Amino acid sequence: MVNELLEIIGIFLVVLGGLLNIIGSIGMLRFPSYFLRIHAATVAVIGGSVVPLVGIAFLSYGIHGSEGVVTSLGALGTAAFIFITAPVSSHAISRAAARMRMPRGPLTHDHLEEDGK
Amino acid sequence: MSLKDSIIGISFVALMTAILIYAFLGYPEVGFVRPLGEFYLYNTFNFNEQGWWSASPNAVTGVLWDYRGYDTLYETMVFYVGIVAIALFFEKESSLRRTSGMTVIVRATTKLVFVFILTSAMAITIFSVKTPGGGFQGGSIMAIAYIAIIIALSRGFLPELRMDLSKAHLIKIFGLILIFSLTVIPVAYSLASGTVAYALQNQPKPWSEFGYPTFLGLYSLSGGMVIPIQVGELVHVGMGFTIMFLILTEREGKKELGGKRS
Amino acid sequence: MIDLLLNVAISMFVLSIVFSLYRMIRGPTVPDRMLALDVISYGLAVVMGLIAIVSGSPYLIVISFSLALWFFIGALYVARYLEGEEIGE
Amino acid sequence: MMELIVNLLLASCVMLTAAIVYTKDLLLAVVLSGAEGVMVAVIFYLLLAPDIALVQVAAGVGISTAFFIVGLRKLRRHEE
Repeated sequence: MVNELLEIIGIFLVVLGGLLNIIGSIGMLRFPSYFLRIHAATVAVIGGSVVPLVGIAFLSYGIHGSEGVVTSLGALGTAAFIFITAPVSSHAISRAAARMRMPRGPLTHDHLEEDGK
Repeated sequence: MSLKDSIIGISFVALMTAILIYAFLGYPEVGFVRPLGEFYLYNTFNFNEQGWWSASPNAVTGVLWDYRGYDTLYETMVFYVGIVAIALFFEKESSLRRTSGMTVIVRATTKLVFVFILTSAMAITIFSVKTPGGGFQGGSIMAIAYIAIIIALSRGFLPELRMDLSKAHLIKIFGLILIFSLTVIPVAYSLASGTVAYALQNQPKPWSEFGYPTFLGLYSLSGGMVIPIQVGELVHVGMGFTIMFLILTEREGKKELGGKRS
Repeated sequence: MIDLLLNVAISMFVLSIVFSLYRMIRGPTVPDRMLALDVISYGLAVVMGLIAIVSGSPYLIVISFSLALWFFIGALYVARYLEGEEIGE
Repeated sequence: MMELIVNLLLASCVMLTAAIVYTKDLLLAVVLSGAEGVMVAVIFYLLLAPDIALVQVAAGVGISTAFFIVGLRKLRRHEE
């Protein structure tokens, strides 16, 4: 009973993550400038990788029982690591991009520019 | 790109394609096992044939330690000699000067992640008997931790972690000595006691008195003394990559490169 | 049911990797491509985890962890390079 | 399913290699070769060689990219 519940939660999270990943990559494809694509990439990374990895942790314990504990713990560790470091790497690259004076796209108000003055 | 370059490139690609197609034609079909592979598969973990088995649940570990032990030893030594050569070329007086590094978000996160990465490197190395992984993989992950510190903080942060160029060399030599002594112990034992034992041999054979697993009571757990030798490989490879990165990121000063070392 | 949904999920990730690959080849500047590589790497890490479940061998998850680790360092170094060139140290 | 993914990854390797050959920006070439290393690692994983995949992730994606960028820092970025 508990295992079936875990399987249902896990497969729901995995499919939800797949949907979010497709939405994010369509945004990567369609958005016109770099600083808009960051938003889509955040959806695709946090929603599309951390959520299904948590789902994989549930699913592995639900399907394989105690043999799946290794996969479960590994998936949870990977999810925690991505959750900590993906925003940091995105921050570093976008800061470098702002220093490079890349085209900002449709922007109404630029706080970084004001801060520099 | 001129015509001559195009002709050279196209002929090179055509040659490589021909070689690959020729190699692919001789590839055996799926399901065919060569006699050597059959020997390894039959003798790695076979309860009915314990005279020759290597008692290792992981076939790669069995092959690497039992049948190709000297190969691994000399691979490690070649790696060591390469690092020493790079160090001799580029080593200047190492200035571990503290600079600001990247932004405060990156610095804080890297400090947070450092211990996490070291722990996972140790885990990959120690559990390498059953999982994929091993000394080289764990060592390269251990090098990630120090490379991240060098990139995100600065080189000058390494003394706060009690790490230095000479100290890294010392730890690396310690790993090499660990591997070497583990391979030599059975020979010394057999010479001292007058019995039969083999170097680089972990399987408990009926005619040999000294085998690592039975000697340590690890008969059913692991395929031999892989864990200490993997730990030696871990510190060796991790410190090797750290030294390479530390030397290569040295800021070039006015002085000319290489050559005269006092 | 679970197997069917797992295959559907793998197909979704592969489709999104194809979309990001277009941005990777096409994208005008280096930060665009690093962003696309970000999405591709973490998507492939999830695909590895799903295949570890489908094939039933529980120890294959180690590689997706290692991939996430190395991508962090690569992104940091490219960012450091881009900033350093602009500052001109 | 597995064959489809392997073929897709091989095709993307070919495309990335063509992009590496034709680009003039050396930093871009390094980034693209890192992406190709990721693809090759996943191919090794799908062909059930996880040890080799770990080595490929460490050496092909991480170490070689970092060393290339360290070398690139001492050279010019754009090829003539």
